Amino acid sequence: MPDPRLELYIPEPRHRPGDRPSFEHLALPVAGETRRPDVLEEESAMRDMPFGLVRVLDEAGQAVGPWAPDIAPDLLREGLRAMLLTRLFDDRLFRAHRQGKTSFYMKSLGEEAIGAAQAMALSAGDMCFPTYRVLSWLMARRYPLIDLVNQIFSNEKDPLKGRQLPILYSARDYGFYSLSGNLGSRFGHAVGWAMASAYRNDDKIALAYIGEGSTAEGNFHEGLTFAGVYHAPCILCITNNQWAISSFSGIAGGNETTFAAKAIGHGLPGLRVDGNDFLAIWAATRWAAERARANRGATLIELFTYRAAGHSTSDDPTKYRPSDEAEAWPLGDPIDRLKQHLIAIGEWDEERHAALAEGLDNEVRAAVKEAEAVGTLGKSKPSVREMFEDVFETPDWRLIEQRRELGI
Amino acid sequence: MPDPRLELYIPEPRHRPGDRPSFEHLALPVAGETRRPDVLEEESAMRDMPFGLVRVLDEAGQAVGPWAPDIAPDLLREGLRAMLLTRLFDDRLFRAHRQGKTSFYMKSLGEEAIGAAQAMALSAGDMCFPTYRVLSWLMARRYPLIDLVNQIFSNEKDPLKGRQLPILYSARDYGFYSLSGNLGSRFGHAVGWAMASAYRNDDKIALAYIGEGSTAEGNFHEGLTFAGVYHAPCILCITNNQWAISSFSGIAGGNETTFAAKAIGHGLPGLRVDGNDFLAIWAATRWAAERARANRGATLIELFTYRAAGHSTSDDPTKYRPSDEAEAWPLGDPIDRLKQHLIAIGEWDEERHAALAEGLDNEVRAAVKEAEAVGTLGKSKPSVREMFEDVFETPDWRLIEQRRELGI
Amino acid sequence: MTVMNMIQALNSALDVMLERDPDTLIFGEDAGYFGGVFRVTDGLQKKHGLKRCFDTPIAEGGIIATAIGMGAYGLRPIAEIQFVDYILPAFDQLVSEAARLRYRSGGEFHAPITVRAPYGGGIFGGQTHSQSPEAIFAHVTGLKTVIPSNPHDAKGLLIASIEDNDPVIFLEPKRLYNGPFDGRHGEKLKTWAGDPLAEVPEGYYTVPLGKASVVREGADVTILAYGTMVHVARAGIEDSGIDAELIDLRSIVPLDIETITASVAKTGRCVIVHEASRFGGFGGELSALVQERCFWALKSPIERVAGWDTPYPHAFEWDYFPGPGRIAAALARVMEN
Amino acid sequence: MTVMNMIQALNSALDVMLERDPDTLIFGEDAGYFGGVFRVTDGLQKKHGLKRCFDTPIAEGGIIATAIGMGAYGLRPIAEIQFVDYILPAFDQLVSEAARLRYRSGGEFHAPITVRAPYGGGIFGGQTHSQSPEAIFAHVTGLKTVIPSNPHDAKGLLIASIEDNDPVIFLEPKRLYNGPFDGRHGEKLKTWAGDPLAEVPEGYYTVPLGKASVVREGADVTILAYGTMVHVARAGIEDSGIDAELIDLRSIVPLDIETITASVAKTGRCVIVHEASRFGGFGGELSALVQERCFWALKSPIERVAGWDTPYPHAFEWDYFPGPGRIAAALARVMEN
Ligand SMILES: Cc1ncc(C[n+]2csc(CCOP(=O)(O)OP(=O)(O)O)c2C)c(N)n1
Ligand SMILES: Cc1ncc(C[n+]2csc(CCOP(=O)(O)OP(=O)(O)O)c2C)c(N)n1
Ligand SMILES: [Mg+2]
Ligand SMILES: [Mg+2]
Repeated sequence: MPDPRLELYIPEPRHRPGDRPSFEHLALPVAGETRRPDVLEEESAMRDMPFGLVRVLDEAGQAVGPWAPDIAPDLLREGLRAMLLTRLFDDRLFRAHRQGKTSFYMKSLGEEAIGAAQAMALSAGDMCFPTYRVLSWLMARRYPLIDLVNQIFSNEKDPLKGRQLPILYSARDYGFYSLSGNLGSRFGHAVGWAMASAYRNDDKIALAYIGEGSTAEGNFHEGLTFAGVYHAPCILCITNNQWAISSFSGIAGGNETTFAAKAIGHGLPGLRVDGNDFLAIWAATRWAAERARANRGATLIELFTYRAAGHSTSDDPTKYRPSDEAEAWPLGDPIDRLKQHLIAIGEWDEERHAALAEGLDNEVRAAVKEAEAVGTLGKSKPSVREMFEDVFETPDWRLIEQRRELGI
Repeated sequence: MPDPRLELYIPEPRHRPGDRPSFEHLALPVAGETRRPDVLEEESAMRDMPFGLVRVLDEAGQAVGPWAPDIAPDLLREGLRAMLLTRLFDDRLFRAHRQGKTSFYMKSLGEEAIGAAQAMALSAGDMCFPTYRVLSWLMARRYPLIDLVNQIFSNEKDPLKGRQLPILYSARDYGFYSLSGNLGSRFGHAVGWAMASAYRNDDKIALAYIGEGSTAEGNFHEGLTFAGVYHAPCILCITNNQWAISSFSGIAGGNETTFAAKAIGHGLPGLRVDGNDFLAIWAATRWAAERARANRGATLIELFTYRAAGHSTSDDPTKYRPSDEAEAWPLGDPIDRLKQHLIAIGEWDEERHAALAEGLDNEVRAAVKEAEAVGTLGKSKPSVREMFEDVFETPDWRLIEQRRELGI
Repeated sequence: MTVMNMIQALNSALDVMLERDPDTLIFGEDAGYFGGVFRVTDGLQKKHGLKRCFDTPIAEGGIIATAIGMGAYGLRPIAEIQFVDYILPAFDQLVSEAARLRYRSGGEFHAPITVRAPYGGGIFGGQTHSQSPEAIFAHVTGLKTVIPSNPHDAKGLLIASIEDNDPVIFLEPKRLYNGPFDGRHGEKLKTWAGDPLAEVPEGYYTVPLGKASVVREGADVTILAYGTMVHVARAGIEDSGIDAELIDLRSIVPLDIETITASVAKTGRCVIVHEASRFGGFGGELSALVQERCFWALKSPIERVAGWDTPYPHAFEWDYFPGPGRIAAALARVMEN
Repeated sequence: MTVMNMIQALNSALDVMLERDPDTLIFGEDAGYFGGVFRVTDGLQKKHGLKRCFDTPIAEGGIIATAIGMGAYGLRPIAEIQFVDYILPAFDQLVSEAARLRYRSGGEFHAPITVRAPYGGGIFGGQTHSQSPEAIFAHVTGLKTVIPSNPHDAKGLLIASIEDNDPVIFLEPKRLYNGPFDGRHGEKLKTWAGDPLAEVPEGYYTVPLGKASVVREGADVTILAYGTMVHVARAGIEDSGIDAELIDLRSIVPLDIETITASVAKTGRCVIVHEASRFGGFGGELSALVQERCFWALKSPIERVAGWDTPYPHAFEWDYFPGPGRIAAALARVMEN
């Protein structure tokens, strides 16, 4: 017997600053390659799906394969608009942070297809349980820009009354559940919400988001367990953007298997989807929604993408990954790809695109201006009374006394 | 589009009190059917394993198939002894509870093969992180019976100094980590312990136990995640005895897939093993241990068995399941099966068996008597000073003052 | 009126609410078919159906997360945690989610959930079936914490908790389930029969949260207690022969500060009793509040009688448990001035 | 001696310990290659190797469970929780496991782990990057809780914590990382340069746990504070013009009760200050202890100055934060008698 000498293994990413980035090792399936099971298929017949990759848009911008959906060009343009608006908004508000107008900001760069496609694939009454990186859901659902900016500036008109960190929105009427800084802790709420809908014999379903890094949290597993046991009508989405602040997806287990494979241990269908492909996301979401509404329970969807920007305004990604890694990402940019498709099918052109971008940028600019007139962080805030409201439905003596002590 | 009407689904067991129990729906593979991959096989080539069932002992008591291990009859007899001792001890101490000698007791009935086979398959320096249902580990490692009984009686000689609920043993020198009432919370300790062993370039591995019901806890998932990411040299065991107090395994997700399948989402090999087959457990444990010591990381093992007794002295299982369900369990009784095998290979007979049982029963009886002479619950206890010790390494002023207040 | 023990009273509260409000539903480990390890949900699944009262996976965090999601949808879920010792895996859900949802969402969402859990010691349950962690809930802004001491209050407070639109932690002193317990552990077990507070209306009624009950009027010293300790304090008063006023707080958030301060203003002395370990326990908050509000009335130091600062030790249950003797001694000490 | 800010001092403590003791190792979210979101572990992986300082999955419960298992094996792990707000998913591991392991195993196993976490407010971090949950740790028998207020103490206390054989929660007031902060948020940012407590020895030294520091001697009133509030209290004293004695507790478990009672016995007045919300906060315990032990010396009610009983509100940071003005007012109030 050889002398066993154990060694502690710590995974490391292939490339660090200074290295030439490459994703060649991934061997991604081409568009159209991964099969589309019947919506009512038994899970046990779909255990290959987590190792495939649902892709619709090919290199030429054509929609190919069994997942290619039938979407009206108007809807596609609507999706393009939501994505573009997200990106322009992100750019301007990120800059607003540099100018001291807000304390914090996070971009969705490269991930705009996800929230947009899913907001459009689901119904008005459905509820998403977001992460901080799905602004495009709100854009697709046409949440007023001014409310976003007021929230980000924590000013007098902040719809969340100055209580939340910027971008941790809540927008009930737009199917967008309250965000919080804690990772993963709302994943199980989506399952409970979906179970409640089933309990009431309603037709609404829930959609939960979680980052690939956050799938390590116990919350994630507990959510999957409840979803599996009670056949909760929901769609459970892992946004695998390959980074969790500075740690690569191998630190979350992504070197060992796919994130979609976590479905198998719960008897759930697991789909792995090109997260930069608007049409693939739309099609997979529709598939899972149809299944859920047919009382066949939850689906886990891994949306494979790349976090093209830094984690947040507090982050500098060049410290831990090659600065040109985003450019090497083989699945491209979601906006470019949808635009290319619309052009390919004769429903769009560069001119209209430029006009759209200009119009949206003006909308953003106008909203920022309007919010600035109310005030930016520290220059304007809601009434301090709001600090003491909504702790409980009705404040108790402690809050009343303390409010008085503060002289308000 | 049909009007979708969601329905909340709540799983229910097939049989309740009064029903005729049956396990026919399980379609268990026969002994020898499930393949044995090479110890160094890639996980991606073993994704069928969680859906098989590693079995060695056939109906006739012969060891068959690729997993049949080469174990000396002496060792098998040693295993039989540990199992039998566990059962006799359980019987007598369960009765001691009825007689008011202790506050609590839990049996391992039907699961005695697990701890015994694994204690023997692993090395002296390895550490198991037990549940309350692996007494047979301690029996196989020859932990003194008198220490067990003193702990159960919480008397003056209780090795845990009166601080713990009966049966929540700790036996470091016997490779048995400290138990606690909290389910699942030590699962990740096993992974950390194993990582520490690897960090130190040691050769020791860890073995963790968890009940199938407790796999729903977030701790379980976090343990698997760390084990997967850092290739921790450990064996992660789920004892699927099909019941968690009154709830059947479907409430833990067992209707949807196997528990071993949870390995796939972490890129770990997952073995499903006949938990009433001493040889199968031994062989699977050896396989996983060899893999771990070769720096190939963790294996998840589901031990499929049946909890033949009530959950604990506080439980009456006839309230929620057919009283004769245990008899219908197709994988039989682990002691009978090993005994049958030893007889079949000419290494045992009824007479020797009866003599062994008698001898062991006398050992148990003697230990109980000796412990009774020290005292049973409430009749004898360690010095009350022990209440204030080991809160910290050195008591602080609070503990010293409080001890004084109590006049000791 | 029927004589009910605490288990029956709680069961009745749940039954009444399942009947009245289709948005209520109950779930927890072993809470469905079996009716809970302490039988509090006994018969409810059979009577109201599988979907109104069911078993859950063993994942306390998942149970609370599910309840919050249901609450956000518009239901009024009632979750059981089998022992409060096992609520800790759900602590993040309670603190970061249930307690904060209304505030952070500007009132868009809230969590009208009730979390029931057997609580406290005195049953030889050892470290993990005996703890009293109320202090860690009390510190969390946005959570309410209720602790009944008798069947009548238990039913009325539980109904009030279920109807409350804020998250409520409802702690059930398990040593009181079958009978009152005054800490004299050597004596014969008492049942609730014959106790006036075991006379429980069969139908709907509430006992409001935040309203303490003056269990015994007295002139010389105020005792603040809740749960099992109300009974133990009564025994301590008997043993001491001192004319103490005994207040059962019933809920620690909201806290009935008026009843407390009025009493101490009158008596000038105060003894605080709880089972939980002393350091950082809720007694500290009570002591601070009384001292801040009644300083000039105080004739002697406020005393705390509590569990020692050790884990809950199995064999030393009665050395650890703050019994009538320790309470009587504290009463005697405060009367020295 | 070198001038270090708090980040550098903590980094130096870790560096010294990695060098001295091969059984120490560090891990946490982003703690490895990147060096931590606050840069406290910067450079340590590069210097000491991948296995001594590495990244973990985002699972705080898993991080603590792993640390406990390593501790049980015989290592001395140092875990980082990125923000103390995110320690709650690990609460069960800390309470039911780390804190109880030695006790319940009769001393067979223990958990010599150190859990570092940035803590407190004042950086516009909103609800989940600003909290001060020390009270919930202080109540847990078996845990120690340490909170430094300056670079010198930070290094010495962290080394002492690592060497301690009990589990230690080490809370780093993040508002102090780059400079002292006295609560005057409108003023120019200060750095640690020039502060005598930023003179930090480069090598090994310890500051013992359980030994408070009298930061300022005074005759009229005792202020008990820790972390950022030590600096804010100093500003409050300045504003008030009152001759207050300021005590920096440094660790709340173990607590230096002798220094506290000696001071209040002398001054006869006490003001307690913390950032955490007031109700059920650690101030309650301090107030109770002082009242119990110094009752006859007290000339006026003990006051608590603390965060309001609300979640930590982003836009209202400075309305919530207990600043020098509120401390000065409390000092003035206690001096009325
Ligand atoms: C419970 C918890 N732990 C840690 C953090 C700190 N944190 C904020 S974002 C983040 C990384 C999340 O990565 P991932 O889940 O992949 O989401 P992404 O940012 O890539 O969208 C971390 C560790 C937190 N917010 N909550
Ligand atoms: C964290 C926690 N939650 C709940 C319990 C109560 N409890 C004790 S045993 C048990 C059932 C465990 O079932 P399983 O994991 O299948 O183990 P088995 O008893 O079948 O061996 C429950 C719910 C507990 N001890 N700890
Ligand atoms: Mg990510
Ligand atoms: Mg079980």
